Amino acid sequence: MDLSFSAEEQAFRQEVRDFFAENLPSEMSDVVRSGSEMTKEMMDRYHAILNAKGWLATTWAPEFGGPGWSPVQRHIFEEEACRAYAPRIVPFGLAMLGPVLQQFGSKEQQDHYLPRILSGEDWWCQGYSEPGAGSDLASLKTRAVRDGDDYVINGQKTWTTLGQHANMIFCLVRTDPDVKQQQGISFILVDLDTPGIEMRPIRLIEGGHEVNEVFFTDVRVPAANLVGEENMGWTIAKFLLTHERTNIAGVGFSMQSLEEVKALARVVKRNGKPLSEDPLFAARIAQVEIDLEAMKITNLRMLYKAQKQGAPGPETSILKIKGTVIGQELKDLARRALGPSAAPFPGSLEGNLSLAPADHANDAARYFNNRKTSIFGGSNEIQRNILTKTMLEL
Amino acid sequence: MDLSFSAEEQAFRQEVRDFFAENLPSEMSDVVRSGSEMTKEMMDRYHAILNAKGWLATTWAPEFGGPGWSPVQRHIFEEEACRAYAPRIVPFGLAMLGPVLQQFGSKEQQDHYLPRILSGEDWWCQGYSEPGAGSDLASLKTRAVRDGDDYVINGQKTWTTLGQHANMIFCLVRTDPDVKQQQGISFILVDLDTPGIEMRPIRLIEGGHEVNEVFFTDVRVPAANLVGEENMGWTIAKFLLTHERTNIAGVGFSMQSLEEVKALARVVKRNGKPLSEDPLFAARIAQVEIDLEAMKITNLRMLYKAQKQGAPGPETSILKIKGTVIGQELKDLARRALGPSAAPFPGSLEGNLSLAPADHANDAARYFNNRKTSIFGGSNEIQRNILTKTMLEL
Amino acid sequence: MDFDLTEDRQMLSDSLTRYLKDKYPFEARNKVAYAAPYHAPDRWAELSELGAMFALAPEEAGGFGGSGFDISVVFEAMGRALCPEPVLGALLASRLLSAAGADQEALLAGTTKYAVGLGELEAPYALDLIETQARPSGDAYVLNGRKSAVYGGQVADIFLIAAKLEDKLAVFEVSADKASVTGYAMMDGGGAAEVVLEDVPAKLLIGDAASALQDAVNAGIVALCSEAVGAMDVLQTMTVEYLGTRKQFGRPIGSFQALQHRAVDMLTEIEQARSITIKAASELGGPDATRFASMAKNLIGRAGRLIAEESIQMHGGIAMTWEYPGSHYAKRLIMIDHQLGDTDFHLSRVIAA
Amino acid sequence: MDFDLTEDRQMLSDSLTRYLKDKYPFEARNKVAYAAPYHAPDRWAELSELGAMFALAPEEAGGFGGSGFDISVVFEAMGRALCPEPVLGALLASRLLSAAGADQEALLAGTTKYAVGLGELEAPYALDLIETQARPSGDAYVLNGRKSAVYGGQVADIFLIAAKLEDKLAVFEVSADKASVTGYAMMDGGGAAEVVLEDVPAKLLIGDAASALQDAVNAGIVALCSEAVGAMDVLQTMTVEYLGTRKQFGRPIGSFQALQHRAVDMLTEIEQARSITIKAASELGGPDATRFASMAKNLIGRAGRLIAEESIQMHGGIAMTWEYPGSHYAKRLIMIDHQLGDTDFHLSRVIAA
Repeated sequence: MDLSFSAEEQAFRQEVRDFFAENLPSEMSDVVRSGSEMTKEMMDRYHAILNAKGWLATTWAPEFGGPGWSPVQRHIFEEEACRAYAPRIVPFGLAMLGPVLQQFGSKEQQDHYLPRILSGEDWWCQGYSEPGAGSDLASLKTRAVRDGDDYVINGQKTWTTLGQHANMIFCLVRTDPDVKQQQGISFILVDLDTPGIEMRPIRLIEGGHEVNEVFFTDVRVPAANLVGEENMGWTIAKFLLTHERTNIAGVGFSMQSLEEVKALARVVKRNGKPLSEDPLFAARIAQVEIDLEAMKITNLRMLYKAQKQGAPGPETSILKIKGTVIGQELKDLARRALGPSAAPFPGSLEGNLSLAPADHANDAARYFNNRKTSIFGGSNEIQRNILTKTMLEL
Repeated sequence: MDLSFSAEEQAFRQEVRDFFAENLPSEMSDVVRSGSEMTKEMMDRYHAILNAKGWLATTWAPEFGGPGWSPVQRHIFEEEACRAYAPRIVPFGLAMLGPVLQQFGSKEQQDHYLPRILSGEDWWCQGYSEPGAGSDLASLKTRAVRDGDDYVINGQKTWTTLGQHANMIFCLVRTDPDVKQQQGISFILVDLDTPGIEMRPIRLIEGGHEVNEVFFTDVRVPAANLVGEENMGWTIAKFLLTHERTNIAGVGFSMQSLEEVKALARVVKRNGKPLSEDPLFAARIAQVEIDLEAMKITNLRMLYKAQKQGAPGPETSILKIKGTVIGQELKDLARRALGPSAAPFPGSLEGNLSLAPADHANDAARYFNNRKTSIFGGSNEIQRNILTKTMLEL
Repeated sequence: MDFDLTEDRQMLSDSLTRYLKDKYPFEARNKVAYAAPYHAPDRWAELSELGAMFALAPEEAGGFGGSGFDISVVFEAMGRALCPEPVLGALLASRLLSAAGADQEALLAGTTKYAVGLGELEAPYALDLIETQARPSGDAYVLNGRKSAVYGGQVADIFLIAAKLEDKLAVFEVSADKASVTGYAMMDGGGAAEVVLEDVPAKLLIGDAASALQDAVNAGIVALCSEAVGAMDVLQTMTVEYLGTRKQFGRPIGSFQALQHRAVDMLTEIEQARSITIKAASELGGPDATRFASMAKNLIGRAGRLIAEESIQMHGGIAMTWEYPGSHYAKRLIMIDHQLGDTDFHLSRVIAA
Repeated sequence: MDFDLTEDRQMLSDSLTRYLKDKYPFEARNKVAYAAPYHAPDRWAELSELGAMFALAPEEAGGFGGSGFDISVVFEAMGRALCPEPVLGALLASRLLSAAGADQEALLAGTTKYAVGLGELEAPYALDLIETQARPSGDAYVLNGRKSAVYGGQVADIFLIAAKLEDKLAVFEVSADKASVTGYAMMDGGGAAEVVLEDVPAKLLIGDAASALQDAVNAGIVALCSEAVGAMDVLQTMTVEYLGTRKQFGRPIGSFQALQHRAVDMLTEIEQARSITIKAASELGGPDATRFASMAKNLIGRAGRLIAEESIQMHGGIAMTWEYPGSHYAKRLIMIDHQLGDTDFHLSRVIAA
């Protein structure tokens, strides 16, 4: 048992910390801090900063341009990125498609697409969920029918995050309707400029535009855009799910939130004293702080195990469940701390009066938006089902 | 909308209150207050006190010796009994079998048994649950086979509360194994002196003896002891369940517990101050006090509805769930309030030192014993299933 | 003991419910709720005609109600429809005008809009920490201070302002055009305002107003709790309907027991919320009004969060969208906890009492 | 970073686990746990031979361990077996003797039993409120006061007593036969004692003992948390097994999703409990030891209650019986919250830090 990081790991942490201190533009961390929306231009610029350092594609193999980091190094990088209030990397090309292509893609696909992800030429989005296929992803209905050298795609995808910025989408499509659900699915790459595709915004509960619906009507996609074999899409989806699980606990983000809530509670007044001195509110903060301290160790334990075993196990579902609960609790505390000052709908305040302390005008919106975390990426109910089968064996 | 009791009801409350003040021996309320066990002699004596006043069988029709009270009067009586720290009436003969015999019993059964319940000649216990039939009561296996003028009973009952004091037991038995489970069950009365019956104590988690197992080996019971028709036991069981639901919320007991916890928190010291001034503990008390205030009204609302409709509806399951949760929370607070003084196993303290304030030496034991309330009488999970079907219609 | 509405109240409830359903279908509601002035002036007059405001005041003040149960009926209907009209401000003002024995015909008739300035940035909930100052000036007074989250303040004609006059808490009447008013839409729709008072002329309404203000807050709490109960009922119905129709893995998700049991827990808390609201309504105006108002607001805060969060979770993605009505009910339930004292504030008051 | 046990600790864990399984089968355990002297003298010597006590002290004090992880290994094994032996008292004493640089061979060898008097009736957890008084008397001292819930006190040969010496907190050695000792069985088995000191002669062990006492408490907390984790693991296994085998309505109750999801939540909290215990163990002796000990004890208190209550509920009646081992694990988990500071006490300390 030894919870400390090695000298090398500590040196690496310092290197990352210095890098962010020197290279992260303050207008980016300001946006992160205030919870407002990133522009596409800003995201592209942030990606370019990391790419110049060779730190953009943290999970890629070195031969494709990854930094060759261990899981622990990636963990340290994530922690430091959060500490610096760096933006989140847009994961669809970098964290999701990249590893898929490296594992399942053809040489041509790798040569063509991977560099374009790093350079920012392609902005990818994800075509997985459908209106009738959410938790039950395998029931997806979007059809791809082989026709000569093309597939013809018809159907609808939804919850496509940041699709409004994307020029490419990777999709799960049904290529064989006559076999067991999981066996008739393929993974295919689609240029969003192809005729027959329409993208419509979905406005979220708090008013933001972050996700989209994508409609496919007789969309012709070259068969060369298939990744892997026809009907092996489910295998790829499961591989991707495992990859998505790095940093699933969101510990770094929760540490950010905790610091923000503590700072907020020190400036907000309640009953003539700072809210941080209110025994009930202080207890709420301390409670979640303790849970987060435990979660840090739970996260490291599973990271350690994954590093030993080569891949994360089903127990990472614990990280998803508890990690989102902690994150949501912290957003809840920020919202509560503001009291009536949380009321204004963002952007509606006429004039230049502000109710909330700096960087907290969006806290209610962030609370509502954050409810998504226990729903997407396999809802917490699905995670409990997984744990029931794998860990409890019931 | 009017939450107040009528002048008649208020006068009735005063009458009950005066009655307890004048007639309840203080040694009985002392035992209730301290949470120690009632002796059989004491219970018999308490029943006799109520019987002399005509207030023993509160749910019985006047022609059988009941006081002819409305549900609201019964509610007031229960509240006042709790307020006076009166013992709980042993329900098996009075609240359970009595109404069953009045509804389903023969004239002979009524004439014979009902007076003996009032007089205390018979002490009844209940033979419902079996080791394999708890929540799923209808799967019970104890067999009763007709043989001439007798039934011959073989099988095992369990969780028979206060069976050690009883001379009679009413049982659900299987009389037809070849039909749908619910249809082959009968309700039968058995004298515990009949050869072939063995009662064994079950020791509970906290060390007390409150429930028993009852074994039946070739026990011959006169067919005249059948209540109602053969195979109509399930109908009777359901009728009885509805009757059992009066006072299911346990509001009076929770009000007792709340007062006890508040008093305890005022005398226990923590951090140099009374525990009642500790903001976290005070918040815990206030929280459950609020829930209890709401529960009082929820209880009255359902009482009102039951009075209008003639019978309680499925929503009384809400009373069971929330009522037990509140009661358990209060027992939990008492246990917590004691800190290390909750540690001694009752009766084990050598000498005459006491750790806990008067009447609180059994608080940890009471906390553990009280866990039963969310399990018995249809576990809270079963209540949720009932509400799912009846109220949510899912 | 009687848990049924009187015939009159039942009629008011029915006609309001019908009216709101008719005039505030979901998309129309959102349009009104989020575009300045964050309410519909035409509807305001109609609501008054239907008696919504008259029900808030007792007969001696020109109304036909004014009890806790009258307030409940109006606001529960508003909650069911997510009605964004600034009736809360009217209620608070009506209580103060009644306490002052002042005329409130224009308020009840809907021709003059009132809003009440209570909380301040550093004293959002506790009346005894109010710092806005009043001082005599000739025959009248001038006020200095800032009132935060003044509900309905974005369209008010007259503000009633709680301010310190020497060592007492008093209530003043201020013409809206004399104050600096910054309106905004609320997170959950409807409007409020920040009201900045710099040497603003004011008329004294109540000189020693501590108990009148507390009564107004108590009435406001009964209103908000009733609104919450109305919104909870609708959201629960929507959730249970969704559970019954949405299919995943080849079956309605409502057939999954884990969701069933959680839906039952929602039901249980809604019944508790309804109960404590009835209790607070019945005590309004009496000696224990403040205590039971605090109990109610605390329970509503907890239950509201549970119902909002669980309904979103059980719906899944759809409840995260602006388009789905349920998301707006969930928002309202959460944001009610930010009005007139939150879960913790009221818990502390129950403890201190 | 390494989350595996060292080979030595793994061996100790294995041998202790084997030994306790062998010597404390469930019925034998209960017999020992609830009949005076509430432990088995023979087992005590054997535990020492196995190294259970030597693992608690560092090499310089004659042991072979003494770190947080050593303590964890011993107590986790005890927790799995619900071992009622008074090792906690030995641990607390060993920390104090180490701090004093005093000889502790007899303690580690199991030939002399020590217990530590810390809490008092009116100051059960907070060291700074201790009121037991010491005053000089000739070459030595005399003590007056009463120590409550002295774990293992019912069989101790020597007490180490925390007492005020003028304005400082000091630790004294008291021969058990000089004090008035009232032993009892604990709710969850094992023994403790009330120790009344009336002009009892005492030997000064540490003159300025505040930090040594806090270190002993921190070590005790690591021990109790580890014991809890061991007990949780067993209880969770029992519960899941029961869910898989108990049938109602024609199917294993573990096929009901509502129970499955709750069992998963138990699993989650156990992993969190394990994590915070590892953290507290790793910090023991360091500058943040007290803070992380408090965090651990708070989380263990909450998780322990959840696991105990949920395991009882999911078992149904059987877990309410004395005969079923699970009920005793549940009792232990609840009662651990009554030792060395409960959920709320430690939360307050985290807030105050």
